Amino acid sequence: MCIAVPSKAIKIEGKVAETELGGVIRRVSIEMVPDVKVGDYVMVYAGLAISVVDKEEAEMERELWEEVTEVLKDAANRND
Amino acid sequence: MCIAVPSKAIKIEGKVAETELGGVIRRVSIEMVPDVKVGDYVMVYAGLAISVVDKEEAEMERELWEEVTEVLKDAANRND
Amino acid sequence: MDKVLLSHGGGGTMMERLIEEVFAKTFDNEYLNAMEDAALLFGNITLTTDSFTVKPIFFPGGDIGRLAVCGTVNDASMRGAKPLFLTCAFIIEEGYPIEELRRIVKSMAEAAEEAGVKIVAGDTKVVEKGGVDGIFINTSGIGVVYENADVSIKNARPGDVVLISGTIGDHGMAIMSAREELQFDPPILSDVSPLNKLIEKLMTLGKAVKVLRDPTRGGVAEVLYEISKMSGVGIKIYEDKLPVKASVKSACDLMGFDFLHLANEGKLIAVVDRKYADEALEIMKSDKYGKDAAIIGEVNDSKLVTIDTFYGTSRIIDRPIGELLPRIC
Amino acid sequence: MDKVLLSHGGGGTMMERLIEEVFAKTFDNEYLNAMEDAALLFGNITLTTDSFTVKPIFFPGGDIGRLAVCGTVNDASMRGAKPLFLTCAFIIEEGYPIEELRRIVKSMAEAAEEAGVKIVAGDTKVVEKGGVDGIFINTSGIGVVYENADVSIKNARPGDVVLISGTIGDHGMAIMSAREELQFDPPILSDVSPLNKLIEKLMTLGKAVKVLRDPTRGGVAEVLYEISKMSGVGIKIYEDKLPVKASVKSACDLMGFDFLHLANEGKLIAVVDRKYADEALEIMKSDKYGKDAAIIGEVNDSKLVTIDTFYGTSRIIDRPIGELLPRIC
Amino acid sequence: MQQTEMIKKAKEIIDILNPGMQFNIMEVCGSHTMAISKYGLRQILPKNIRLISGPGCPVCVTAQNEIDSVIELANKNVVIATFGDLIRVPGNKSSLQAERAAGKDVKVFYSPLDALEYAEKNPSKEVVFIGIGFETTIPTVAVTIKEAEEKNIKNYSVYCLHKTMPEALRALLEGGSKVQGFLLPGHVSAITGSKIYKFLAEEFGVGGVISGFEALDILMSIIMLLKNYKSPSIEIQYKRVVREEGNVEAQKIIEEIFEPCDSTWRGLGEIKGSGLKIKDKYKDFDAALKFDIKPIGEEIEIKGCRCGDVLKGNIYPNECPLFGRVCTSENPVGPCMVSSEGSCAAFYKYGA
Amino acid sequence: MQQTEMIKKAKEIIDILNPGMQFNIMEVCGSHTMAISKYGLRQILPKNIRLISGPGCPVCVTAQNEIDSVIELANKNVVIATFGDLIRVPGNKSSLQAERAAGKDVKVFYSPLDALEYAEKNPSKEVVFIGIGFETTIPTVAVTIKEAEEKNIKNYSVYCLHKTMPEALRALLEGGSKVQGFLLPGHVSAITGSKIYKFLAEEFGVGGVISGFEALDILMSIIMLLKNYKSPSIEIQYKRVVREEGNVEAQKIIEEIFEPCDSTWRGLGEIKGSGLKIKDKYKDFDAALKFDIKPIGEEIEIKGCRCGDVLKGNIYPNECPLFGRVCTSENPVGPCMVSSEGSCAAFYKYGA
Ligand code: SF4
Ligand code: SF4
Ligand SMILES: [Mg+2]
Ligand SMILES: [Mg+2]
Ligand SMILES: [Mg+2]
Ligand SMILES: [Mg+2]
Ligand SMILES: [Mg+2]
Ligand SMILES: [Mg+2]
Ligand SMILES: [Mg+2]
Ligand SMILES: [Mg+2]
Ligand SMILES: [Mg+2]
Ligand SMILES: [Mg+2]
Repeated sequence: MCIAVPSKAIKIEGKVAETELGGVIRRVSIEMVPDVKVGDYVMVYAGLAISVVDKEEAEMERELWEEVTEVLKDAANRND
Repeated sequence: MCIAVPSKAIKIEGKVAETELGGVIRRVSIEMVPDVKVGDYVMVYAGLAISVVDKEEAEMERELWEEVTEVLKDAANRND
Repeated sequence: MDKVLLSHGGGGTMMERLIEEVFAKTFDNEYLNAMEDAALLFGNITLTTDSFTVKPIFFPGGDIGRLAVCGTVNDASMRGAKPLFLTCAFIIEEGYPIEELRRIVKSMAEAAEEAGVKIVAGDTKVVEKGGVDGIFINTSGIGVVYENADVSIKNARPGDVVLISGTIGDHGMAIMSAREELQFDPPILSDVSPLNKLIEKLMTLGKAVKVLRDPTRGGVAEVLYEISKMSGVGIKIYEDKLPVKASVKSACDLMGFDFLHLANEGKLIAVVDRKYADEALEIMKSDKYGKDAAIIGEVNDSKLVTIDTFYGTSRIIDRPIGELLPRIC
Repeated sequence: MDKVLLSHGGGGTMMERLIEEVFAKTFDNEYLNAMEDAALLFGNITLTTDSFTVKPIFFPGGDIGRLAVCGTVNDASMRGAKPLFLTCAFIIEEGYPIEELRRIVKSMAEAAEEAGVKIVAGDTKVVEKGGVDGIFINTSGIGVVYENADVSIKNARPGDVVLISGTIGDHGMAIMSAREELQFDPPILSDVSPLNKLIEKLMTLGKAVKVLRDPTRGGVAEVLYEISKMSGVGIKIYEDKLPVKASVKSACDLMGFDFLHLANEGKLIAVVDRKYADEALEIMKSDKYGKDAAIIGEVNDSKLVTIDTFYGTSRIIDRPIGELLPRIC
Repeated sequence: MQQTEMIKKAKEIIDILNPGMQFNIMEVCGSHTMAISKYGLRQILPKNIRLISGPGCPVCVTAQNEIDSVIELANKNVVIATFGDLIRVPGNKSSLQAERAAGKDVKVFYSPLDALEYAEKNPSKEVVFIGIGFETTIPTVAVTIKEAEEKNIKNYSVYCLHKTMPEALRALLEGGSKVQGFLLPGHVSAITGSKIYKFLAEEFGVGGVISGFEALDILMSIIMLLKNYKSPSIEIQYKRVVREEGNVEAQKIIEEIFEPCDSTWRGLGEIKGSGLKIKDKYKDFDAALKFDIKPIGEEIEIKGCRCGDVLKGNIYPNECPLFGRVCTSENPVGPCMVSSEGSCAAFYKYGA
Repeated sequence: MQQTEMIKKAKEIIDILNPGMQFNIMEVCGSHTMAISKYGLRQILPKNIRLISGPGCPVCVTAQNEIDSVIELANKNVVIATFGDLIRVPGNKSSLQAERAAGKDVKVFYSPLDALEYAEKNPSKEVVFIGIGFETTIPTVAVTIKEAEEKNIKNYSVYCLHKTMPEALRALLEGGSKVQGFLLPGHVSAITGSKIYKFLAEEFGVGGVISGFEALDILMSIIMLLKNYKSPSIEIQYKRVVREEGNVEAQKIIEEIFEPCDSTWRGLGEIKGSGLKIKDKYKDFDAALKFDIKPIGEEIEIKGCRCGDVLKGNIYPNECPLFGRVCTSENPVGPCMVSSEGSCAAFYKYGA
């Protein structure tokens, strides 16, 4: 239901951040993500940042992927 | 300063008359010419009838013309 | 001149100036500079365009659709050409009733059928509510010049005669009557008609037909001025020869208009070699759209556009400025 | 369907239905029914028309004047023709600044100069304040088909390849950015350009060029559907081969648009005989307006318009309905 | 007799009656000015009989600063309701035409009664009718004020710039205009009657004929002037429309609504008692009070424009150095050119 | 690893994990529905693993009579400020698109914040924002109400048709939906956190994974569902965005402004506590009170439309008899077709 896209906060002025995504500059409200810092990625939904993207977790997701592919390896082995 | 044209009153309803001029039908105020009757010609100016055309006088004007042409005749005679 | 005024679009001196200063100077080419109703391409193809913004969209005697077809059929014919193909482009306001659109399109199809032309390309734009008032239509038209024809706004010569194909000012007054809530009895109907069949017959006179022009915006007066200017001649018309309906004249008196300034959409002014004047008149009168045709004037070398009045006097014809305004003085 | 909606003018299924039900059925003739960008007359003359109502009138990368010339130059070329002559008709709102009008006219003249076409006939209407939003321009155009050309929306055949002359959606996004106050760094400019020189070179491939179409309203998706329908074929494109600017893609993600629905005003889709695909690509790339050209798909006999996704899957391409609306879900 | 034949006769009579000396006839009314040009009547008259145009075009005599104040009013979020005549008249900086193009609500009405009806139908809009014109126009406007009061229409008012004729004629003659006779306005006189002109003959020894607007009316009136100029009097040629006593009903309503005030005429300057203002009793309908508007500042002359001399009958329009060069119908410099019945416009349009 | 290669790998894993039996995964969120269709993910899955769409398209679940009440509001001389999504949705008699064409003031905004700014700049207009959507949308709207109060903007209000997710899922499962796992909405959960879904596993024994919206996110989530379906739990795949506790700030502002109420969901009927209304403290910003509007009459089903069954996951869109024949994107019969993320629209547009 909710088209939200990650954008990079490039400037912060009070309750508003200027964000950038592939060259698109938007001013968004950061009232709901008060801890956001310049350089962070935020998920923007209808003009409001609803979440700061967690870089470590993003990394972890990739790791999770690697981990899951182990299943494949295991299974392949099992089939041997 | 004042483009007024004669129109024929074809219907009278209270303060308003329907007038006709060469096929043009207009509703005009007859407040200033309370005595107007259907069939009369009125001079209409900016939506208001300002005068009822006097048929006799119109006739007289023609007579005046005839009379004036007498001047011409006289003069012509004088020149003879 | 810093803003576009209604008068700039009214046909007349203001419009002439706008076109000369803004468009002609910038686009500057031999075709456009000819100031003809239609450009002449490839030696014998005519091309013309007009947008139609008439209000009301349905008016006594016609509608914007018939007008859009006839207007361009007529312009495409005015070099002595047979119109063949039209394009039509609609600009429609969001919310416009489709039923009315259907009526307009049907009316266009009928007019095209009557004129024997085909609508071969189209375009439809819808703009948001308030972005346009109802519906506007552009038509462009293509014709093929008749053999042995040489018709141009530049061809009038002293001695030629001036004809009109019928009564003056009917379209302009029909529109006015609808807008100003003037009533007519009988009603005044727009003359909007395709004149190409009449022109086809007229063109049997070949090069004797010098100028053809439809007196639309700016009316008969403006066309006479254009011919005078582009041919470098004078024109004199006769007040007592002008065909005009009594009701149109009355309404003009009432509102302070000159019927020579009123638009016509089914009439043409022709300048014809004097030797063929009567023949041209006969041809016109034989056509359903030329019954009231008349010889109304002659070309001279005065460079002025004048009228011989009812009173045996002569005066310059009032050239339209632009917007027609009812007035009291 | 009782009122005209914005969606009826947006390019897509609603518009197709309006055109079929209201216009095509009534005007019904072989030229119009061909549903080409331009009608083919006298065997080798193309004729096309378009009205331009773009808002804002001056947009990043162009203005309504350049658009009006390029749009019609391009349409007139899309049968494999060399465009030669344009008409232009202005509808102007009372009060419109003459200085802006001059800028627009100048921009038209420059675009015409660049394309090597002449504006040979014109028309100017002024409507009262509020009767139109600023300025609308209609242009109609005439071209002459190159020798040995046979280009038609009906000519795509299974096995042919589909090319596009450059990045997708630049015009639509430039307009959107101006309207929705989206900022881009660097700014997205409209691609509005005349493609006739590119087409002239392409036409050296003769009959190998099967279809040419500029993906304006309705975008690339709509053109593919039109080709599919009129040629009775299927088309498959490759998601990973589509040239599209990152910023256009990002903005589409942000607002929920499909860039295949965005209008282009300086791009063409070409369907070319597979044997000449690389040659056609080279020709495009050698032109200043074809640097980002790509082979994006192929014609098949599926009758469907599909896309091979990044994910190794295939799906039907979403056909535009009409109005593009930013959305949140 | 055919009209053309009658005209020919009239010419012969005029030639016979021609007094030989320069004989200036001032047509006071702009409609006479236009008719004379349109019919080409000057061509019928001998050279020494000159028809000169007086101050009878309401647009022409409207002062520059009056126009400016109308423009100011247009900026007050009201609907300016006006006769078409006023649309193109330039003030110091703008015209109603330009204001309308800039988005101001300016509507042309054929009749003030239509403007009142419009106000009634659009109660959320403030409609101000611009009252220009002389005695013919005044009752029409008066009727709307009366009716607005009766119907309790609160969103209609009149910006009153009306002027009255006799005082201006007096000012002209006091200023030394060389006029041998007046062609007096037919429709103004239908309202006022003929008595208001008595002073012309009695005090200044200049005769006048109240004339109709047909070619023959005008020629007949000229003939009457020529016949009687030695024993000057005020006569009525246009008897079918004009009574000696005028239209008493109309006089009554004028008096009911308006009272005299001083007024500035372009070219003639301020003339005592030559204007009208709305009486206190009807002050709710006085746009001047309602919107606190009045002619702004001093009347500024337009450089080079000789409207004043034209209006006084001192020169013919084509004797103005700007005529036809800088000052044309499309780009009028002075009001005598912009008004469709201004004498400069008549000369420009019709060649004389 | 390249994305395509990763996809290929995912497919292999899914094949390996395939439990063999019919395995229904309900994607609750409309954006997942669209993503799945757009990426063509069904082609990757084995036949027995079915992706079915749940009630997570805010337009689709908006009741017919709610739409009607919005149309009624449009007739009250206000500016209807709305997300683009709502424009084409037909009520019983009309749509906002048709009302706009008829001259009503309907404006599309990308963000409620933009609508508030518009209201601030146009104090003479009454601006009503139509609040549709779930927990993702609600804080955005809440922020505007808070700001309107702080800035004392009197001409802005919200017509609140918001719905909340957990109650609907409960109702579905209580209604007996046969679902083996849930693909839980990523962005709703960014606000709510994962705890609100606990009951799915605990009470109904159905697991769920909160998923991102990339193709790989979705496939990964499916893999997670397949791996763990025997010991159902609520997991987060989309950890980069979703925290277990959700967005506490957003939860606070929701609670500040809104309180739960009952709400009617199309196809699901009335669900206790599944809607939100504006608290009394902020009643000045409640358009329902300000304009005395509420959903009109009984909820009328659209004849033949099987949106209800589609939303419950009982049938695929192409099993509805109207699908693709009477009901198309251009002429949608039901809301699942009109919403750009409705499951019927997704099937129609993308073929699956
Ligand atoms: S010609 Fe123009 S400038 Fe000269 S007096 Fe007449 S209006 Fe004034
Ligand atoms: S296809 Fe249309 S009618 Fe059928 S369920 Fe979907 S929305 Fe309803
Ligand atoms: Mg033309
Ligand atoms: Mg024309
Ligand atoms: Mg088009
Ligand atoms: Mg409108
Ligand atoms: Mg013409
Ligand atoms: Mg076209
Ligand atoms: Mg086009
Ligand atoms: Mg034209
Ligand atoms: Mg506008
Ligand atoms: Mg095209």
